[in-house]
Amino acid sequence: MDSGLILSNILNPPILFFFLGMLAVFCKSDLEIPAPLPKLFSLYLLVAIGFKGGYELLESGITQQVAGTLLASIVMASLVPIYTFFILRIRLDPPNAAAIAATYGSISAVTFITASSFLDQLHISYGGYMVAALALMESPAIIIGLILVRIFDAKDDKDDPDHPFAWGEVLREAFLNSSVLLLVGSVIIGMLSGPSGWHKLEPFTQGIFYGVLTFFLMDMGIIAAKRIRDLKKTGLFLIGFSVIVPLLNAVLGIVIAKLLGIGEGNGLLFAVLCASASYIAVPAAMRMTVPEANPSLYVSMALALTFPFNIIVGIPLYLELEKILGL
Amino acid sequence: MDSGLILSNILNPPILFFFLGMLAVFCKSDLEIPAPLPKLFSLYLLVAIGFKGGYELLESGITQQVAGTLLASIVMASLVPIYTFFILRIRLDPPNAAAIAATYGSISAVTFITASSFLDQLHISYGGYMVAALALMESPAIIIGLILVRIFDAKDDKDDPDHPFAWGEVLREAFLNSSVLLLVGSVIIGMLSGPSGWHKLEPFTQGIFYGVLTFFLMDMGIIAAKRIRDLKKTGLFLIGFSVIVPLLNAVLGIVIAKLLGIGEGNGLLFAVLCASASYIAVPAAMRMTVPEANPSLYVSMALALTFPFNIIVGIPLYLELEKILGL
Amino acid sequence: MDSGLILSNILNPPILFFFLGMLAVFCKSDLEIPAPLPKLFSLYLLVAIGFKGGYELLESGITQQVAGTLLASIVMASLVPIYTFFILRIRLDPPNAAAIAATYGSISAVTFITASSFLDQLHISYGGYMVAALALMESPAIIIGLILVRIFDAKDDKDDPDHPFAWGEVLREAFLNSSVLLLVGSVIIGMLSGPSGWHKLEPFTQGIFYGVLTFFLMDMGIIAAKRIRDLKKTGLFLIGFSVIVPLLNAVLGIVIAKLLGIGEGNGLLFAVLCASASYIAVPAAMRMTVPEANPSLYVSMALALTFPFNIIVGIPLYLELEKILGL
Amino acid sequence: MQLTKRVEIIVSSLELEEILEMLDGLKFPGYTVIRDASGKGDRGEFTNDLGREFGNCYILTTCQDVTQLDQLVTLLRPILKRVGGLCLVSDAALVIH
Amino acid sequence: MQLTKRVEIIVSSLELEEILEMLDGLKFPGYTVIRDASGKGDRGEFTNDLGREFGNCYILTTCQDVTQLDQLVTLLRPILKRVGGLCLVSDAALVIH
Amino acid sequence: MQLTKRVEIIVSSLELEEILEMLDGLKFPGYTVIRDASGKGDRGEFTNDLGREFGNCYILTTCQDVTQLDQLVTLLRPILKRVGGLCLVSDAALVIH
Ligand SMILES: Nc1ncnc2c1ncn2[C@@H]1O[C@H](COP(=O)(O)O)[C@@H](O)[C@H]1O
Ligand SMILES: Nc1ncnc2c1ncn2[C@@H]1O[C@H](COP(=O)(O)O)[C@@H](O)[C@H]1O
Ligand SMILES: Nc1ncnc2c1ncn2[C@@H]1O[C@H](COP(=O)(O)O)[C@@H](O)[C@H]1O
Ligand code: NA
Ligand code: NA
Ligand code: NA
Repeated sequence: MDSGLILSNILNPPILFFFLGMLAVFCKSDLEIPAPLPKLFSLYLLVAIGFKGGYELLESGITQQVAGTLLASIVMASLVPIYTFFILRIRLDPPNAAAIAATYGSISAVTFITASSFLDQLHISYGGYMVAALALMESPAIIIGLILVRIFDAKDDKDDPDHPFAWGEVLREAFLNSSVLLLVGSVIIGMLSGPSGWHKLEPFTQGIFYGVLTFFLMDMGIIAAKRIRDLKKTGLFLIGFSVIVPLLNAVLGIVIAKLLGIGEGNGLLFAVLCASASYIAVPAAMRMTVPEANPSLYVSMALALTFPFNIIVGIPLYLELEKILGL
Repeated sequence: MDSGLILSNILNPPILFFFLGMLAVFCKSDLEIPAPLPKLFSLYLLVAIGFKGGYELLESGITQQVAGTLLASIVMASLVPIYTFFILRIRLDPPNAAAIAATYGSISAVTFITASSFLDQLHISYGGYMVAALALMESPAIIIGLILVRIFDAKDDKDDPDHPFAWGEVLREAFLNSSVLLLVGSVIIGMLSGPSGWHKLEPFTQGIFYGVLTFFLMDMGIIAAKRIRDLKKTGLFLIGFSVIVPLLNAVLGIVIAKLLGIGEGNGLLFAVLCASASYIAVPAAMRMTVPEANPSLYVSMALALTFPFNIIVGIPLYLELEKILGL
Repeated sequence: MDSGLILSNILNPPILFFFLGMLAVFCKSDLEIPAPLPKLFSLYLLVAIGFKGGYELLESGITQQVAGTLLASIVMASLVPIYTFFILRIRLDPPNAAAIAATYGSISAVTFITASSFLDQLHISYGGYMVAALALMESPAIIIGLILVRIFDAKDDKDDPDHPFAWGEVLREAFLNSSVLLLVGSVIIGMLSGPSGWHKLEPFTQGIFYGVLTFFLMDMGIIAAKRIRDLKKTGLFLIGFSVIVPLLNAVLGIVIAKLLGIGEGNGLLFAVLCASASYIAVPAAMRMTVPEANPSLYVSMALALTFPFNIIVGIPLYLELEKILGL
Repeated sequence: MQLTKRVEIIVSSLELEEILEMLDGLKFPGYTVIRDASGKGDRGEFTNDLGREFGNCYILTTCQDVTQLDQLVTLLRPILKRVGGLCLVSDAALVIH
Repeated sequence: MQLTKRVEIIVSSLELEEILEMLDGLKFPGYTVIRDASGKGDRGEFTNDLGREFGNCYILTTCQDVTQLDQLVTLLRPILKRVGGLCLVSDAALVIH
Repeated sequence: MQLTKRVEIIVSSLELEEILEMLDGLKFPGYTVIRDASGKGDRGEFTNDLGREFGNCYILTTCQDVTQLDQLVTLLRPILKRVGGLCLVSDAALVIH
C-alpha cells in the first residue's frame, strides 16, 4: 500500500499531539489535561460537527442516496454486535461477550472527526449527512447488547422481583445519552438556523475546530496510553480481536458503500464508522446494565488498541482499500 | 404582534441550544456542562461585552444622551425594587419580599447579550454605553433590598451585639462583586487600550463570541429546566409576578427610553435591562445578607421563568411594543 | 529612560487585565478563575508558542547564530543559580538558598510571551528559535539547585538508606516535567507538520492567542496579589533580591546578546529569559526534592515581585537598556 | 451536641441520582455530595478522565434513627452488590444549631 | 498515634473565608478544604451549577484540646444558625510524624 | 456490617502516585481519592490556583487488619515527615455486600 498516505496522516498536528500525549505517559511526565477540560473539547466537537452536518444536510436535501446510507448504518450497527458476539463467545462468558460486541457495534465520534479532517486535507469531498449516520449508529448496539445478555445469560436472574429489568431505562440510555442527544440536536439546529446562523457561528465551529481537535487528541493519547498496561490482562485473543474485527468491519463497510455508490469520501467515513468502537457512551451504558461484565476489558480494547489503530493506520489504510476494491 | 419577529428570534442557534438544554433535562438525558466550564463562558462574555462597550464608548464619547441614560438606569434600578416590594408584601414576609424585589431590580447580563445579538441580526444599531448602563444597574437593587429589610422586618434583631450589621460588607457585595468589577474593569480597559488593543483582541472577543454565547445558553437551558419543578412550591401569585412584572418594567423602560430619545436599539436594551432579573449576583448577596429569605423562591423565579420568558418571547415582544408605542 | 515605552506596555489589554486581577484581590472582590481553567490557558499558551516557534525554526533553519544562542541559554541557565546561590547564602541556609537560586535560574514562559507580544506591537522582529531557548532554560537550574544542596547542606542525610537519593527522579523532573515536554513537543510538531499544519491551526494558535493571554494574565494578577502578603515574612533582603537580581541578569543577557549579535528583538527575549524566574515547574520540583526549603519564600518572590516587575516595568526597561548599551 | 450516625457512601456517578432519591425517600435530614472522586476497588480503577460517567461520587449524610439506617442499608446493599461501591458507618456528634 | 477530635464543617462557599479565619484565630493546627461540594439540607438544594456562589465547601480539621473545640463550637453555632451548614465531631487517631 | 479501620491520608498531589502504589503494594482492598483539596498546615498554605502541583489530595481507605495498618503507618511516616501531610485513623462499620 501507499505508505505515503499513512505518513501524510501521521504528520498532522492532531495525530502528532496524540503521540505526544502517549509519550508523556510512557516517560512518566506529569502532563495532564485535568477534568473537566476534555469534556469541554468533546462537547465542542460534537456540537461543531453536528451543526455543520445539519447545515450541509439542509443544503443538499435528503436524497435517496442519503436515505440508503442511513438505513445501511442502522443495519451495520445492529449486525456487528450480533456476529462479533458469537466470535467472542469462543472465549468469554455472555455478559463480557455482549458488552464487547456492543462496544464494537457502536462508533467513536473522534475517529470519525479525524477521518473527515484527513479527507479535508486530501480535498476529498463528503456529505454532511454522514454526521446523521454517525448519530444513528451510536444507539442500536446498546440495545442489541442487552438483548444478547438477556437471551444467552442463564445466570441473569430474569425475574428478580427487586430489580425488574428496566427497558425504559435502557432505551433512554440508548437514544438520549448526552452524545446522541447533542449530536442529533446540533444537526437539527444546524438545519433550522440556516445560512445566517451558520455564518455567525463559523469562526467558532469552524475556525478553531482543528485546534480543539488537536488538544483533544493529545488528551486521548494520555488516556489511551494509561490503559495500555490493562491490555496485559486482556490476553492475545482479545488483542487480536481489537485489530482484526475493525479491519473486517471496515471492509464490510467499504463493500456496502460501493453497493450504495456513495463515493470515495462518504465510503471512507462509513468504513471508519463500522471499524470504530465506542469508549464512552456504550461502556457507560454497559456499566449500568451489564454490571457483571468487566469494564477494563471493553474500555481498554476500544481505547488503547482500536482507537489508536484506526486513527494512525486505519484511516489511510481504508482509503487505500477503497481504491484496491475499486470504489 | 408580528409573530415573525418571535420566530426569527427563536430560530437562532443560541435560543435553539437553550431549548436543547431544557429538552435534555425534561427527557432525563445525562447532558451536562460540568462546573467550572459555565464559569469560563460567563467570565468570557462579561469581558467581551465590557471591552466592546468601552471601546465604543471611547469612539462615541460621553454625550448628554449617554449621561441621561446612565442616570435613568440608576433611577430604574432603585425604583423597581421599591415598588415591587410593596406588591410582594401582599403575600410574603419582609425578607422574602425584599429579596425577590432586589432580584427584579437588578439585571441579567446574558439577557442583555442575547438582546444585543438579536439587534445585530436585525441590523439595528445601539451604543456601547448601554454596557455601562448594564454595569450600573447591577448594584443599587442589592442596597435597596437590604434597606427594605432593615426598615420593615421587625423580627430582624437590629441590635444583635454578636452580629452588628456590616454595611461595609454589603457595599462591597454591591459594588465589588465579581460581575460588576469585571464588567466595569473591562469597560475601562476597552477605553484605555484603544484601537490597537481592540484589533488584537477582536478574533477572541468578537470572532468566537456568538459561539460561546450559544454554549452558555445551552447550559442556562439545563439549569433553568432543573429549577422548573421548584416553581410548584412557588404558587400562582409568584408565577404571575415573574411574567407580569418584567412586562411592566419593560413598558416603563420603553417609555423612559422614548422620553430620552435614545432610539430603537438602545431603547430595546434599556427595556430588557428593566425587565430582566438577576439570578447570580443578587441571589448570592441575598443569601449572605438576608438569610431568612428562601433562595429557591427568588432563584427559581428569575431563572426558570423570567429568564426564558425574556429571551424567547420578551425580546422580540419589547421591540414590537416600541413600535406600537411609537418610538 | 523613555517612559512612553513603559506606558505603551501598560496600556495593553493583557497588562491592564493583570492589574484588574490584582485590584480584585486588594478590594476583596470574589473575582476568581476557578481551577482548572487557568491550566487550560497555560497549556494552550505553551502549545501555541511552541508550535509557532517550531514552524518558524523550520522556515529559518538552524544557523550558527541559532546554535550560539541556544548554547548561551544553557550556560546562563546554569550560571545564574550558581552565582545567586552564594549571594543568598549571606542570609539563608543551603536548602532555601538553593531553591531560590534554582527558581531564578529557570524561566517564566508567560513573561516571555508577554515580551514577544510587546515586540509584535512595536513591530520588532524576533526568531522562532527563541522558543527553543525558552525550552532549554527551564531544566538546568533544577539540576544545579539539587547539586548545590547535595554539596553544601551538611544536614542532608546523604546516605539515608530508606531514601537513597533518586537522581532518576530528579532528571525526569527536570527534563520531562509537563511544561518542558509540551514546549519541546510542540516545537518538534511545529517543525514536522509544516505549512499545511500551520495554516490549519492558525485561527486557533494565532487568532485567539492574544485573548487567551489576556485572560491568563488576569488570573496571574489574582494569584500574584494573593501572595503579596507573604512578602512580609520574606524580609527586605529577599525583596531587594527579587528586583535587583532580575535586573542584573537582564543586563548580563543583553551583553551576551550583543556579543552574539542576535539583534534587538532576540536580545530582548534573551534578556527577559535571564531576568525571569520560574513559579511553577521549579517550585514543584523543589517541593519534592528539597522539602526542607520553604515554598512560600521562593514562590512568593518569583510570583508576587519578580513576575509583576518584569511584565510591567522590566520588559520596556530592558528594551531601553538595549538601546543605551548600543545594541 | 447530639450523637448521630455518620454515613459515607461511595458509588459510581451513574448511580448518584438513584441514591440521592433513596435518601430523600427515607427522609434523611440532608446530605453532602462531592462529585469528582476517583478510586479503585474490586472492579478495578475508576477515574473521571473519560468524563464523569466513569468517576465515583462521595456522599456524606447523617442519621439519628437506627431503623432509618437499617432501611438505608437494606436498600443500598443490592445496589452495591450489583454495581460496586462502599458504605461506611461511624459515630459522630452533631453540633446543634 | 495520638487521640484527636476530627472536626468536619460543611458551609456555603460564601462563608468559607470567615470560617477559615476563625480556625486560624483559634490556632487550629491545620485544615483541609474541598471546595466543590454540593448538598441538600433544611434550606433546600445547593449546587455549583450557577457558580461557586451557590455551592458548599467541606472543611476537615483536627483539634486536641477540648477548650479549643468548645471555642470553635461557640463561634460556629450562630453562623450555622444564620446561614445553615453542618458540623460533625468524631474521634480519630493521628499518625504522629 | 463489619468493623473496620477508616484511614484518611492527606498529601501533596505530587506524592499521590507514591502513596497509591504503597496501598496497592500493601494489598489494601480499595481506596477513594478526591484530587482537588487545598489546605493549610505547618508548611503553610497549599491550593491548586497555580495548578495541581501545589494542591493536596484526600485519600480514603479501609483496613481490617492491624498489621496491615502498622505497615502502612511505618511506610507513611517518613513521607509525611519529609513532605508534610496528615493521616487520621478512626473506627467504622462497613456495609457488607
Ligand atoms: N476499601 C475501600 N476504601 C475506600 N474506597 C473504596 C474501598 N473499596 C472500594 N472503594 C471505592 O468504591 C469504588 C467501587 O468499589 P468496588 O465496587 O470495590 O470496585 C472504588 O472505585 C472506590 O472509589
Ligand atoms: N445531615 C446532613 N448530612 C450531610 N450534610 C448535610 C446534612 N445536613 C446539611 N448538610 C449540608 O449542609 C448544607 C446546608 O444545610 P442546611 O443548613 O440544613 O440547608 C447542605 O447543603 C448540605 O451540604
Ligand atoms: N490538623 C489538620 N487537619 C486537617 N488537615 C490538615 C491538618 N494539618 C495538615 N493538614 C493538611 O495537610 C497538608 C500538609 O500539612 P503540613 O505538612 O502540616 O503542612 C495541609 O496543607 C492540609 O491540607
Ligand atoms: Na463500529
Ligand atoms: Na431589572
Ligand atoms: Na532566569
